[in-house]
Amino acid sequence: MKRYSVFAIAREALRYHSGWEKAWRSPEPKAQYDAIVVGAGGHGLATAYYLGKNHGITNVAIIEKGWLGGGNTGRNTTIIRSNYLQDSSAAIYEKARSLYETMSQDLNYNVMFSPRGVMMLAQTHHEVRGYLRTAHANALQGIATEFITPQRVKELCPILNIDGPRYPVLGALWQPRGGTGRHDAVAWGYARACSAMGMDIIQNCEVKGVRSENGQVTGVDTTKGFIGTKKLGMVVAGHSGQLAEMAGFRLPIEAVALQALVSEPIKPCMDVVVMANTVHGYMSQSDKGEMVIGGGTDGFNNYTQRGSFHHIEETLRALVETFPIISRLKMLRQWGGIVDMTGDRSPIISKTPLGNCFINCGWGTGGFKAIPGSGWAMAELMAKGEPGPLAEAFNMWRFKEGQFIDESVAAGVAH
Amino acid sequence: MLTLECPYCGVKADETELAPGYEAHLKRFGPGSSPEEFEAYMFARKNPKGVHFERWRHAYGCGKWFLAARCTATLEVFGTYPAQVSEPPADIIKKIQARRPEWKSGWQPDGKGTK
Amino acid sequence: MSTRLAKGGRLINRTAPVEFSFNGKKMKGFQGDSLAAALLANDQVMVGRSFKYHRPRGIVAAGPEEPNALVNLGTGARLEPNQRTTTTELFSGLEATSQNHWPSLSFDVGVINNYASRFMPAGFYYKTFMHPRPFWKHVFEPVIRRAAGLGKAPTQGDADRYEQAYAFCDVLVVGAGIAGLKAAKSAADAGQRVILVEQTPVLGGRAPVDDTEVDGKPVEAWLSAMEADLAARDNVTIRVRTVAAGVYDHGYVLADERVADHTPGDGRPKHRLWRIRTAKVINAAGAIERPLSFAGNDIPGVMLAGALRDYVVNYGVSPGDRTVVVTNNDSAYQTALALKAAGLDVPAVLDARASATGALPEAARKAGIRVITGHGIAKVKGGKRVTGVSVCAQAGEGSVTEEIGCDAVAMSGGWSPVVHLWSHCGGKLNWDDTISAFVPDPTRPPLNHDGSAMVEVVGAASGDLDLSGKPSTIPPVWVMPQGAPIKLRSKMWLDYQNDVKVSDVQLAAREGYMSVEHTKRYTTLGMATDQGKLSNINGLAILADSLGSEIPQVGTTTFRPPYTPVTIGALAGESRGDIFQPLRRTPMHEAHEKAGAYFEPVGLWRRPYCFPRAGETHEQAVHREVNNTRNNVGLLDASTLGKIIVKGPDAGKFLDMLYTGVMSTLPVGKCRYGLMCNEQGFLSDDGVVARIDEDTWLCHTTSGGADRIHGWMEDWLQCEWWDWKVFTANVTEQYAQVAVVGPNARKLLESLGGMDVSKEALPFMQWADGTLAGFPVRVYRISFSGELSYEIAVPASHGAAFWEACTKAGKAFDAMPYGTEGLHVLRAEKGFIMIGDETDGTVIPQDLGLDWAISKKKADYLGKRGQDRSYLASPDRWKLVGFETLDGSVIPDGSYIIASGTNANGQRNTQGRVTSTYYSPTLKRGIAMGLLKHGPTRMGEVVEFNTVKGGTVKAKVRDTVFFDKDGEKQNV
Amino acid sequence: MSDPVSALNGASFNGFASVREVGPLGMISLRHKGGAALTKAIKAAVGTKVPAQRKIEVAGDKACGWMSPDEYLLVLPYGEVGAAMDALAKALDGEHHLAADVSDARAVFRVEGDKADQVLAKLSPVDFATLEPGELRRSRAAQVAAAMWAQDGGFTVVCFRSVAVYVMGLLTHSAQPGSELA
Repeated sequence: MKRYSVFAIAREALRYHSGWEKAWRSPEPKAQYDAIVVGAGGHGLATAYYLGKNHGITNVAIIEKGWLGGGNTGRNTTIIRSNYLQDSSAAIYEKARSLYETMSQDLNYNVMFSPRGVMMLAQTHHEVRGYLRTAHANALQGIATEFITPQRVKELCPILNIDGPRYPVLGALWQPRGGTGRHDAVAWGYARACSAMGMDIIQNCEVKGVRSENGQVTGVDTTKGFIGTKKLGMVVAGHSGQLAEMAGFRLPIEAVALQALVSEPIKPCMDVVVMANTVHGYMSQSDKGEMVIGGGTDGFNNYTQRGSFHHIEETLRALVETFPIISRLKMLRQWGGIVDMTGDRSPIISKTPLGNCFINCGWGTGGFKAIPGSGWAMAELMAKGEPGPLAEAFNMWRFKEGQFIDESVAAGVAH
Repeated sequence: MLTLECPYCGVKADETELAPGYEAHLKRFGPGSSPEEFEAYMFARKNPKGVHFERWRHAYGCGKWFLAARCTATLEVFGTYPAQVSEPPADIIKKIQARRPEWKSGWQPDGKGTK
Repeated sequence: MSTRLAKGGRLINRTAPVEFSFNGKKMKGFQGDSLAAALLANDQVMVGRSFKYHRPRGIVAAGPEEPNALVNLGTGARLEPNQRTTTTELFSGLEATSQNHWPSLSFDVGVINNYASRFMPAGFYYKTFMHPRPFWKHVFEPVIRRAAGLGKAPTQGDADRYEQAYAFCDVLVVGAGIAGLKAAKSAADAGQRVILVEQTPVLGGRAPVDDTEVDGKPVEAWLSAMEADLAARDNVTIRVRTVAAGVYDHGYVLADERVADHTPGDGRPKHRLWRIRTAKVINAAGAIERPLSFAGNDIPGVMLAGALRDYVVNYGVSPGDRTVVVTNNDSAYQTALALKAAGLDVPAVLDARASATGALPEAARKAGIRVITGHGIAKVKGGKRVTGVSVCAQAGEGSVTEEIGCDAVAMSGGWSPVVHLWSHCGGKLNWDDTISAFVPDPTRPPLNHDGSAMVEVVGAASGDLDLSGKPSTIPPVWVMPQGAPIKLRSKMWLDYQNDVKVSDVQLAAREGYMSVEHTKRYTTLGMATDQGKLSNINGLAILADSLGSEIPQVGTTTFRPPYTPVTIGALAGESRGDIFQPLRRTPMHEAHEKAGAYFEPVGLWRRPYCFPRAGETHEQAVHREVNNTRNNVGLLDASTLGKIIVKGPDAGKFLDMLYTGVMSTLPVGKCRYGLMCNEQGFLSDDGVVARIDEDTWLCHTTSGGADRIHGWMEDWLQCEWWDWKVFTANVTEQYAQVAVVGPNARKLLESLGGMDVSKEALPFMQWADGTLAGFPVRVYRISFSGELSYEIAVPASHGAAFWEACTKAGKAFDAMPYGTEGLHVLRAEKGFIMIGDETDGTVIPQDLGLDWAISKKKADYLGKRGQDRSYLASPDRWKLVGFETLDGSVIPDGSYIIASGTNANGQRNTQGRVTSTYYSPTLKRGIAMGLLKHGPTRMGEVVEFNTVKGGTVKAKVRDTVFFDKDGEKQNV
Repeated sequence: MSDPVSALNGASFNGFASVREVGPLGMISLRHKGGAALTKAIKAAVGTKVPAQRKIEVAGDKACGWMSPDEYLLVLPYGEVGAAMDALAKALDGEHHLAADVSDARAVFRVEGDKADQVLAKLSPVDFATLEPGELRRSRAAQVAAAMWAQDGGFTVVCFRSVAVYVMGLLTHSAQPGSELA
């Protein structure tokens, strides 16, 4: 792999950039691998990367139905944060966040991690108490967060209307080292690094069946034929249920649509990520200048990658109230993705009823921020056959015994 | 943006007049049931890419829950019917079969069901 | 030079001059002008700077596909960045400024990027700016961000208002060109309800510009007859200035009507967002002309041939005196002819095709225009304005055969049908070799709710480019000249706004970004505010060529709504300010406002948090309210409490399933506290249930829970136990409810006069109907404070009057109103749990020591099976206890109880957390409740709560009842 | 005791259509599965027949609307609710039913004028052109539940009392002069 640097660019500029090599190879599949990862999104590629980097397993194929990074990795609002409440969530998201800090250097690919800070607005007293609880939990989890005053909120984000008549801002949970990254670059950076380790990324190759013998996985049938493997990792958000069915088990998952949108680009006016959960909306400004906006999920099973438009309207009315200056901007593009929702809205990184077959799914609406941590934990699980401390709580059997990892811990409101 | 006809009041309801309720025809397992039965009832969800039976409430209307047979891959609606049944009515099954001859998945929790 | 012609201009009214300004310079146009036309009429050809290289950019198009000519429109609370001049109607007083430059349009420091463009190919930023690590956030990113972005960020809220409206029809026709008008008429003839939307202010589309005949009639005559015909019909609605922005599932179409964009401040809504449900969409949106890729094709003065013709014919504006036309198809000859007819000079038509023998080329030759076939442009000369072109053979590598001086270039690379609305919901496309374009495949349409085709396509949008039904032929010309070397290719713009060149797409392909989506994202091709309307097809043709593949194999990127950008204010609609969200008010709301209440939102309700007096902090007010309630009497507006009637022969059985306790045995006239769990077993709501008569119960829920619990009841009654005879009614809003609480409560009620509220007549946990001060009331003797307490329900229409009566009568007993925070403190002093504080969706009643409210005898209740699960039944769960800090301080809200050591992930171990923590004005110290592992067995033990600053607060474990343990005060 | 006060005390607005809050109005929510006793009870309480699906039967200042297969809305003068409740109790004695006085739980608006339907078309996903005479449509007005029917050259709109200010705000916004839809 030729290193990327400003000098390489200068050298190539002189010959009109004719000397750049392919970022990743596009090989045909071999007959047999030590491990196959199904799904070349961020999570799948990160899994493969850490299989190689942390565990020395490089005879790996990453099989992708479409184009790499084309699922939710390329459709999200690129927020990175780890200010979670529950210990297990905080651990894996903080692992991920800390890996994002050095990802550009580790991968020699600029993923533009921008620790500009993430604030979650508290707009009711109930929310204030909830975020104070998270701040206390984070203090014990080693995650730098702080509950800040409305005045500090306004300083950090001057375009915020903190005195809205309806939901004045009472404070915010602030994670200064949270931020954003360039989503496509994460997939491309991992892909380039995996390819450089000798791994095969096989795009436009759909898995049609999972084969096993004596309860152990032996390989997958694909549109490019049978490919044998000793270990199989399924990392296919949105289509986990289909793949699980091929492997003979059912998941506690529903696939629903999640939507996002961007405005036309304007000059920089917002240097933090703001999430307003009372009114359901969040927004940041991309390096291109677009306001990147997301909201809530639909409430029904849907594989079309198209959501219901009223959710976009709900999000925008919330954000116009919160950020009055966006009213005259224009929505440039809206899109949807398919997200896996589990029974407790937390992910699954788990062994499965099928031997040597592992699954990583259920990231719901929060997958992008977890990519490196998720890959790290999944690689450990696949390499050792048993979960490490990061993955342990996320096993798929926790529901049966009621051992929830519930981040949506706000039951009703008070009397 | 779905429209579903409420079988109780006959209104072709806009999605915004409805509240979704996920999988239909679940059988409740209470005290005395096995962990597997209870887990299946609470969590294991049919999440088909294709024909699905689901619950909707005409929340901004007559307030009644009803059931819909819908394709999750195309959003085609095969029909809606009242909730007071433990399996899809025969005419709905027939409509699905007419539109999806290849349809095999059953509606029962164990994957079996009328075909 | 670009100027207004002495005559012509079918859309302008020369008797109505309009003044406007551009970059502060006063200019004149006419009513009917687009802003772009008016700018051209004032010789303002250069109007902006590109996104990445800050190159000078001029007007290219005449419609929504315009990538360059975007301006900041208006100022202050009416500033609208990125406004497309080509679709902006000119109005008097319009103020526009150009974008993306500093310090000025003609001298822009950012143009340095242009000179360094060789070092900034597609995706260069992925390969650098990585060291040293902090520099990305602090140095590189800020520089990039400042250079990027387009329009000015507004600094104020929006001065205008918006609205939305619903419409229903059988057929929605999009586009009022000839094809759309015909489709509308034939649907109307068939008796269908038709809505026809047109994005411009006028009907007719392109046909009048080209002065064609329709059905044997001159186009203008045909049009006026058609307009009159449609206008006379009841079943046709025509909406101009309305863009169909997106097609969504089940025939849902969003259309954005620009009601008052051209009359700002006239009081009408700026935009109206239509939400249309239609059985069928007929897409008659026409086609968009494609640019040609030759070096310097982005220099101001290079325009689409059709657009140039629009300016001449529609607005009487000539973008140049001498225009070279360059094309690969016949349509551009119409521009040459139109220019000639307007008395302008056309030195040559360069036609990339080997021969041009159609009627139009012949007409051009006849008109004396020089036609050079087999040739194209090697390079456009000029900087901020075209000065000439170098001509070369299309087949070669760009050797210049001739130089032609000119001040405008009209280019046509063919036409792309507007397939967006067809594709939004999954309609598929075919590649049509004849016209070198993607066209809708009628056998694979987007589907409606019943599986039928939801969209139909007619006219140019279907690939029928001249509406003759005969296929036009447009051969592919993707690069000009065909063998252009890299030096030329790196000056051929594909995406003008985002500065993506032919060489960038080729680089992406070379680097393995082979999927069209990869190329788009890597190069940013098609991601600008025109969403690739001009660039996408040319770009993917280059990509296909680079990959040695065919265009249909490479495919398109996904077409996502909206077709053109939609103002966010329109999408938010009326939901702003006072009607942003419904705000639920109790009947006493105004009285609270008058009393100076500080409100808090509780769900959609607004409840008084406290009633601060002059000079008081909220905290002081709460303490005063609590003390007064304990010592005298307090009044609480409890109207928001949920009230649900459950009635029927099976109502008792039903409530026994719903609550963890037994409600069927509750005697008539009595009240009982109950808990509800979800099927997982987690506590979801609580409240007092009153037995009204033999088969009627009234269930109180939490304020936020009324609708949810009513829905929950109906869910079980309708979907599980549908044979049970139970009816429910949510009567929450029928009653205003006042809690009269404190030692003087009885005296106060007695002074109102009416029913007997003595201990004997109305003991604790009973209710009675009667009158007080003449009001019909139902009085519940229940207490959430530990005080003598009555909750009095009165019909909501009398609520305000009853509250006033209580307040007046209360004066004699030192009554004061108290708010929700006082309520919280009062209940915490008594160790009563609060849903949402002690519970968070993961807590079961057993955790809270509420086993007494769970029936051991019942075989089943909702949540019972869930609570049997090992993790919920574990003896190691955190359980509710009270805490008393050693120093009397208040434990911080949200604090955790630390345990020794760390877990496998290096996180500090915990053994519990605080759930309610207050300063108790009664006890004059901090009090708290919380969950602690094995809590009830650890009385007297000292535990440590963490603080966010790193220290801890020590507290002793105790029971949860801090005040009046024996309940003497409430039982008087 | 004072006189009953409606949610907005008769607020009104005149735009391209007129909007006014009316009431207090008597309303009873009646739940029953249907049959002869129901027919009798409704007749006794408000003097109408049992309305068909989605219909409202009007008799002078009283009416009965179909709300769902087992729910009816009885509308009558505020002062006559007590008598009507008694009549229902008598007629439905021994029958499984629920009758609740909801007069105070509602706010009622009249939207009047040639273009009254245009005011509502901005708020409710309802095809007013196909709304049948005497049809009671339950839907939403922007973000809250509402029931509406055409009557006496205008529309009657019923919503919950607590959101009366919001609904008045919506109707006022929608009826602004100059914002006619056609």
